[in-house]
Amino acid sequence: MAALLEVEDLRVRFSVRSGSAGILRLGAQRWVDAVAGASLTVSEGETLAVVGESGSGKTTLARAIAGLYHAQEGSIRFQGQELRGLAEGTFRPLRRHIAMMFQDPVGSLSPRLTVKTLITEPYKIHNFKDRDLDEEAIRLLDMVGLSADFASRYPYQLSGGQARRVGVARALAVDPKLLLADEPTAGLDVSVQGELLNLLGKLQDRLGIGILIITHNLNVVRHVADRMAIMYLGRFVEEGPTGAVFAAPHHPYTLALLAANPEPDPDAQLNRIELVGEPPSPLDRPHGCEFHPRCPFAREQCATQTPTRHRPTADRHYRCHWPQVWRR
Amino acid sequence: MTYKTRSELRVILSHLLRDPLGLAGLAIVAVVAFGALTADWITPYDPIALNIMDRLQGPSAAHWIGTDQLGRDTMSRVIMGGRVALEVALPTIGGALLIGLVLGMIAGFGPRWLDNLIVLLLDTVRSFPTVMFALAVVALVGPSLQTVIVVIMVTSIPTYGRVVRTQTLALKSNEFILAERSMGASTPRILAVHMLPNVMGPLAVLASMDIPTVIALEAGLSFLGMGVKPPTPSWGAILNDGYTLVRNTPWLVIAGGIPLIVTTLEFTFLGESLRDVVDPKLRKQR
Amino acid sequence: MFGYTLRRLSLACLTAAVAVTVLFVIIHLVPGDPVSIMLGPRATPEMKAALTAQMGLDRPLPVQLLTFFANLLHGDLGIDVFSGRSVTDIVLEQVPYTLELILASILWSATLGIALGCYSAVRRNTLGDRITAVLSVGCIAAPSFVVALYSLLGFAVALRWFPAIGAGEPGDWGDQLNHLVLPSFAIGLSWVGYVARLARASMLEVLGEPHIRTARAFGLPERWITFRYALRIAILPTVTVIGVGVSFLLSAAVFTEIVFARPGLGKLVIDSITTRNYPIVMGAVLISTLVFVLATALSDIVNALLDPRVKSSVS
Amino acid sequence: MSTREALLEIRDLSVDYATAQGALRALREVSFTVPKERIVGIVGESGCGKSTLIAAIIRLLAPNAAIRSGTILFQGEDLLGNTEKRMRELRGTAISMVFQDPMQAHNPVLTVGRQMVDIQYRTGISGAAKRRRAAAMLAEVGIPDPERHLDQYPHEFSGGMRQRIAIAMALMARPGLLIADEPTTALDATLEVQIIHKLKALQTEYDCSILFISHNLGVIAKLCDEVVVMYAGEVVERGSVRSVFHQSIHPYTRSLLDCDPGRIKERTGKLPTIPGEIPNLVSVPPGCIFVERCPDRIACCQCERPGWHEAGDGHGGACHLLEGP
Repeated sequence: MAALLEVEDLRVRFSVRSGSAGILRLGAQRWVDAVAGASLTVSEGETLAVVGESGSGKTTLARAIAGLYHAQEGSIRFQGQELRGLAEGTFRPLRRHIAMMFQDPVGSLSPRLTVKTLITEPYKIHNFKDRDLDEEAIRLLDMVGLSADFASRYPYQLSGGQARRVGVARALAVDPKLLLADEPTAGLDVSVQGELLNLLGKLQDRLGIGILIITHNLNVVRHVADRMAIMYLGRFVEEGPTGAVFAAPHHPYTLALLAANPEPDPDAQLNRIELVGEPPSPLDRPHGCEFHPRCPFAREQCATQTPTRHRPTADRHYRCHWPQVWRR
Repeated sequence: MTYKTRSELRVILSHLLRDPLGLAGLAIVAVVAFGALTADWITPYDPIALNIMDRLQGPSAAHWIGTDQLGRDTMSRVIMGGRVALEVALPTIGGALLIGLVLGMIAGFGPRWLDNLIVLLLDTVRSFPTVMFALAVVALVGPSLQTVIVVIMVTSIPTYGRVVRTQTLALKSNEFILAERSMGASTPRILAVHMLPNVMGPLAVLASMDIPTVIALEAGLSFLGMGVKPPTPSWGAILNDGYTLVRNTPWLVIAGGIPLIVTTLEFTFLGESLRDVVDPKLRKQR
Repeated sequence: MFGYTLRRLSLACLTAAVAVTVLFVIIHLVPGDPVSIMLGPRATPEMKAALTAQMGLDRPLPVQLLTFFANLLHGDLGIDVFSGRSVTDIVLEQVPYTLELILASILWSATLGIALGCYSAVRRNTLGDRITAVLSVGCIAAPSFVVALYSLLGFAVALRWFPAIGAGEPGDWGDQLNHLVLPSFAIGLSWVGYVARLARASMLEVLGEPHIRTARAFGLPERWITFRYALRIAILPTVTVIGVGVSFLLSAAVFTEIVFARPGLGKLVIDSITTRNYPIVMGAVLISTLVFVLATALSDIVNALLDPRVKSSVS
Repeated sequence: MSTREALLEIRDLSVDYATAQGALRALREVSFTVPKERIVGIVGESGCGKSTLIAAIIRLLAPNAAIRSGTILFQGEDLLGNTEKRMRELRGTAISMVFQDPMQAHNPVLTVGRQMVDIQYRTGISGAAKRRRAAAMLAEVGIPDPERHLDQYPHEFSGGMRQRIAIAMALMARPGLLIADEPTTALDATLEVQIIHKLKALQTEYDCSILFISHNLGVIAKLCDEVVVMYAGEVVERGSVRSVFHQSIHPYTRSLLDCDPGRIKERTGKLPTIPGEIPNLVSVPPGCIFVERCPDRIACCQCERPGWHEAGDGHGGACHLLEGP
């Protein structure tokens, strides 16, 4: 499989100012690395899940790939072409190949446009003059399993699940090659989120697109992702094939996340591992291994030395001084 | 469930018709607008024709609300005054709204330094007390309709500019705008198709609430003799005539004041009612 | 907090400096020549030239602006050609009258407005709320100079309850207060409505916030919830608006001072326009601009004092 | 259910909301019991009436809500018949609440200490003593250096910390019943575990009952002793957690458990779902409320509302399929 998207050592930095921004900026300016050197690849027809908790930088990563945030360092290659630092004018034609879905199903739809206008907007933006928009609208709605009479509705007349489907229809309108999906199941009930995941899977089989899913929900990851990467404080601490990571996590944080994901079974036995404290702020990164203040297995070395990337097999890696193979 | 998609205008109209105060506002505003449009035909006398023989007459069948110290028919002057009020209010607010819209959008969507610059400029102009500033300009160029329009317009721009900027900034980081950008929509397209419709609602409300303020300002300046030039009839000028002659002709003070108060009141009611429709928070509940 | 105050004040200085510059430039761009205005239609070219030179108007604009600023820093706005007194002195003499009028108006109207707003919010959708709403809107719409005129005719001329003109005997507090009643009523009336509407809206918003539900779930007395828990937050936007509203009140004060023949900045400006005394007009506009800039800065600082979220974002 | 003494007993509670379209029947004949010193979970998806239910228990319903029928007995006292004054006495002392969004649950302009002192206004102790108790309570929920934290404002704490503060405040008066409304939904998974463990530990220590509302089946399974399953304003099944999760008797419960991807260990391209949507509660259909989405429906489900059927040991459900032959 050819690599569709290759991200290397990406760094996205925001300036944080104490005090309200104004013309007189007497407050001290500080920089925070929301994404601090992240690398990943997505191949055609493959799904990669980026898993992390709030503040881990996963949304920033997706938005930087989509060119919505400026990345200071590293590279983003799409089909071999460097995207980072591309002028908006050069980037624009490429955008039809990279579709993005946002967290809020209803809020990511322009509120004063009808569903038909919304899903056929990509044709107008990318100048597909030969298309019959009415026909396309019906085709797209059918593709995501909505009836044609949804075309005249406004976003506020849609349920979360329906709005999500409209979002998928719009994202796939101009046949993108890569789909960036930021928390695609956020705000959906369990009974509905399956529908969306099934739909995404079906469309991926049919269209062969690469998907990057950003999520905090490990249950979702298991069913949609070929590979998964765990993000902590803007860096990946572990990556590997989904099945292998679930079966035998190497990094204690991965293990903690898996343990923190209770199954709906009162008798289920878990490798109980509970983290202490809360995630540190990226403004104030711990020394050594950044996870050590919360790690139940931390030793002296962890506080001083930054762990390097280990590759036990060709398709896995992790950053930990004391990796253990946890059998679940 | 079936959804009827009604046009925005019909939603607003049907709301206004159900709200008694909004309806009253709409009616009076219509009357004033009608009077202003047809003033040339419906005024019983020439509002500026002098007729010293008939000066300071009380209400009668010939002159319903009497005449002033120069014998001009007060009724005709009041009707014409409505036209002057709107002649000042509409271009003033239209201009301020347009300039404010452009500046606010540039500030909200443009680079940080431009935003800072525009905000500083708006804050500066906002800090001129309107009437004081108007008086300073009038002192230089003399009173006239144009002066009043330009001065009030300039001092009104910051209000609109700031509202548009705040709205634009809030919308800019909204997911639907990010979604448009990720699809490759150009900045002009985002501004025109996605920002403008969402900014216009609150702006229209602000403008309709501003009309009474501007009408009152014009009348106030004319009352001071710093607004429209005599003999142009303005409600403020009629009030001033009445003020100086209050002992002989109390009807003049009433004739100038009542239409002014009623008009500003009804415009305000209309604006309040409009806000109830446009305000998204209230709208969700319906 | 200290840092915030300092920053806000320096921003105010910057705004004031830019405002003065813009004002200066606008005035010079406007067609119309202060010298001709001051001298009147019968002035000879020699007289004009002399006055132009005396006022420094023959020099290039940037130089004029710099001189102007240099003088301004010393509090020097020039010498009044008619009385020979310093313009600054003449203007500053009038400032207390206008300030006391504005403060009195704010005081009574904001107090009443906030009280009405709270009442309306707590008793929302009752008859009392609706009546308050209609009255507030009515108040907002009433142009202040018409209110001034009608209250002068009604309460001073016809009923003789209050004095009609002037600011009262200097030194006689009771008399001065008596003279303040009608003018501050005229200025404050529309402000009452405005503040009431605003206070009601923000109070309703705060009362709908989750933390109020928390307070109720702990059984706190409703009176505490209204005043200690909700009003403290709801008052913040009102404070900001009052700061910005000083501009509006300054405008209203001009009309009111004329109607009641009260000394003050407004009356000074109008009198100076009639006597073609242009430097005084400029001086008064300038001072009132500075008053306004200071007022907004003050309201922001008060806001920061009342809202810990602002403070901590600074420190 | 269990044979323990009931602390809270809800019988046939029905609540309507007045809407422009007509009365929305948000809760219909809801009945269940919270026994003393037990944790009862309420599980259901959006629109099932969880929030209305707890608002009805503490009598803080929205102004357009009306209680149509039912009784809520708390320690034998009928809450619905109580005066507002009596309710206020109970709130925060006998019944307290922890809310969903920790970021907005506290007053932003008052210090945490002030808010914790305020809620003790009914106790006759001195201000300094109230403060000491507040600090002790913060220490109890695992907040280090409580004395200093009392003088901080809510925005200076992280989400997890604020939820701990909320729990400290709720338990301060040693209430008999703690109602927790999705207290961990807004938190990250690793923090969720911490809070769940803390709640369980405190429940044993304080001997209180907890009514725990959640849409997360996993959390309910870990924390609760008993569970009430709600769908579209009705209780469809209730019983001990073990029997409900292992031997569900209502098709909705089964479907809901099937949908949870956490249950399915193998990767599948076809996750189970519950097709269809919640019925419009303004015009409640005459038959079973779940019929339109039910995989096992039979003829009588369309027209007749199912009655309650006990399956033994306090486990029961509302389904026609449970009727004997």
